[in-house]
Amino acid sequence: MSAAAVRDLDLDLEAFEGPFDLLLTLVLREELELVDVDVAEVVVAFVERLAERADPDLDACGEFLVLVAALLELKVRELFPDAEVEELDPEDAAEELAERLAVYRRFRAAAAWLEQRLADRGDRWFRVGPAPLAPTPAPPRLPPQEPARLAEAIRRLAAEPPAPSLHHLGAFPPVSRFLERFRTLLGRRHRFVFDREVEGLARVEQAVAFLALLELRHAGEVALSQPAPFAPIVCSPASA
Amino acid sequence: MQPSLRVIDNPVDRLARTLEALLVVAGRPLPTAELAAATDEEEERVETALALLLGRYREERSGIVLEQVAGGWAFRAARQAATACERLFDRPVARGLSQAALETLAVVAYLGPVSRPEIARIRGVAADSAIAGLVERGLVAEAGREEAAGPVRYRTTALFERVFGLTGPGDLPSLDDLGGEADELRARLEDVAGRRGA
Amino acid sequence: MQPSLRVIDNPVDRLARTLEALLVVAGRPLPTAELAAATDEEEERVETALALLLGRYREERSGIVLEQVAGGWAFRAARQAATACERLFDRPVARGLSQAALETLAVVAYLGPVSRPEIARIRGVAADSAIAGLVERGLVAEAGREEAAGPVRYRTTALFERVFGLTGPGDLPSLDDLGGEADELRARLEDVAGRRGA
Repeated sequence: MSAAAVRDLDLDLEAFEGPFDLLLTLVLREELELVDVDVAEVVVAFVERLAERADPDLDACGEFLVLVAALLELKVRELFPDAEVEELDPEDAAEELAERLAVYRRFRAAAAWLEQRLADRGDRWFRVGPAPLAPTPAPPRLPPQEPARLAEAIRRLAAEPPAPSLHHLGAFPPVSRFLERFRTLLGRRHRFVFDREVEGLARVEQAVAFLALLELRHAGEVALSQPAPFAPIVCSPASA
Repeated sequence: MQPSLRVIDNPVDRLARTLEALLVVAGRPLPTAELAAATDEEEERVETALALLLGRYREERSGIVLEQVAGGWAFRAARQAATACERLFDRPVARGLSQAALETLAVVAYLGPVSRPEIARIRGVAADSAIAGLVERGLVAEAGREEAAGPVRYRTTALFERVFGLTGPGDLPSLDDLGGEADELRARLEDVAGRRGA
Repeated sequence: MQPSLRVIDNPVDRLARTLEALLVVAGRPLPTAELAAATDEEEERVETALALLLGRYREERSGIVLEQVAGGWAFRAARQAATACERLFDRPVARGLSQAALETLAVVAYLGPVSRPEIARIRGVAADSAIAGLVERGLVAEAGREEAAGPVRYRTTALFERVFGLTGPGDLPSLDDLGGEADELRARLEDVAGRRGA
């Protein structure tokens, strides 16, 4: 199951029958009362699908977690409209969900446009590549080059990658990115503080980073310690 | 395939013959400026000659059709010959583009130059194999790195424009016109959030 | 480029139009038998239509010339357009090296002999087209395989040394700050590439 397939996850609930994607759309359009939707059933459907696979797709899991978390947040807001919940701004949660869907939908529509365009032009054939009796072009001649450019190119390849970009707030980062990063940190520093590593990241990114951390813990690659609830999480190699 | 009364040899006609010669051997659409440089003529005169050729090489009238595509001029087969072309040729560039490939292509076409991680973030799936396939087909190409140490970025190619029959990048429909329901959806949502937040 | 009296649409003329369409799309000369198969016609009728086309697409009369060569039928440019063709194809493409080419070349120069998968790992991008371009330019050549079943490896050439003004393989600018030994450099590049993400 890929992350895109998460949206196509088939649901058979009491209040709704169809793909997950449609469920989200109907909820956001207020054509379906979230109060009537059993979110646990959605989770069960996903876990069942996941169980069919030998190796779970982390990106799909992450995608699902983010969407379901947003759904739950909306549902809580609906059930307890007057409750004060710190940090959780319903506007943000809903906006985040809608933004992600909206952007993806646009590009899916663009893909459909391209596909149609291709079909419309199916009866127009043209040559790709040189004509059979075309003159053979002279091999490209290269003027003298500076050797220093070669060293520059290697330095560019050896340069430390930039910190993860922050300008895609609300977009979904692949879990693998954090897996790689944490593994490298463990290899180099032996110990790091999770909270410090995700400081300044968007909430979605922090959630995905945490998922990556849990996965490393599950795989026995990291030992976690937290002196007190809500205190910073200290990560160190499991063997150390 | 036209019979003719006699061979006309005025200068524009002569230029038109040179242009058709260039177009029949070229491996890609040729911009007017390039045609002018190769023939050592003013662009304006090249355009006059091209207009002449457009009248001659058009559907119904000729098996060879002149079209303006991908920022230049190129010959293609008349639609009448599509069935024969299908029997004889293969279409390795556009055949069997998967949904994943089309979505990735759309992201690169609209946002390019764009890197693999950026594409993955929009589609919610790793874009590696889709990108590799598109590069192999020649629809997408590398466009350098944004920052020294950043990931390689990608852009669509002239072949992409040719295959999809676009005269240039501006030929794509505006992204705002696509997936219109999303806006409606968001407005609705903001409305809801506003009421709840109040 | 011929003016014409009217559009004629008898069957042979229609066949001739389909043939010219096939010939303008083909990337190789097409034998009569293949043209007949593609158009679903008798070879004899195809030959009649080709004779018609030979009259139309000939020197003096047209910029596009139909020619029968060893492998079959193909269009070429008229002699009248020889100078323009030369300008179009031989215009000195003082194209420099793209970033992709330069990076690939640098990896081969410093770490070579090195295989395609290794280059791809270090650059974080498939190296096929970059390698092919460098081989075509003669800057890089195959250097055998490390193991019998292993991938082909590449090294830089004498032309590479000439173009970059190097006296020999040891003459490359020093990269001591990145770890002098090739193995150390390789490990460092692979580590960074892993973190840069795909």
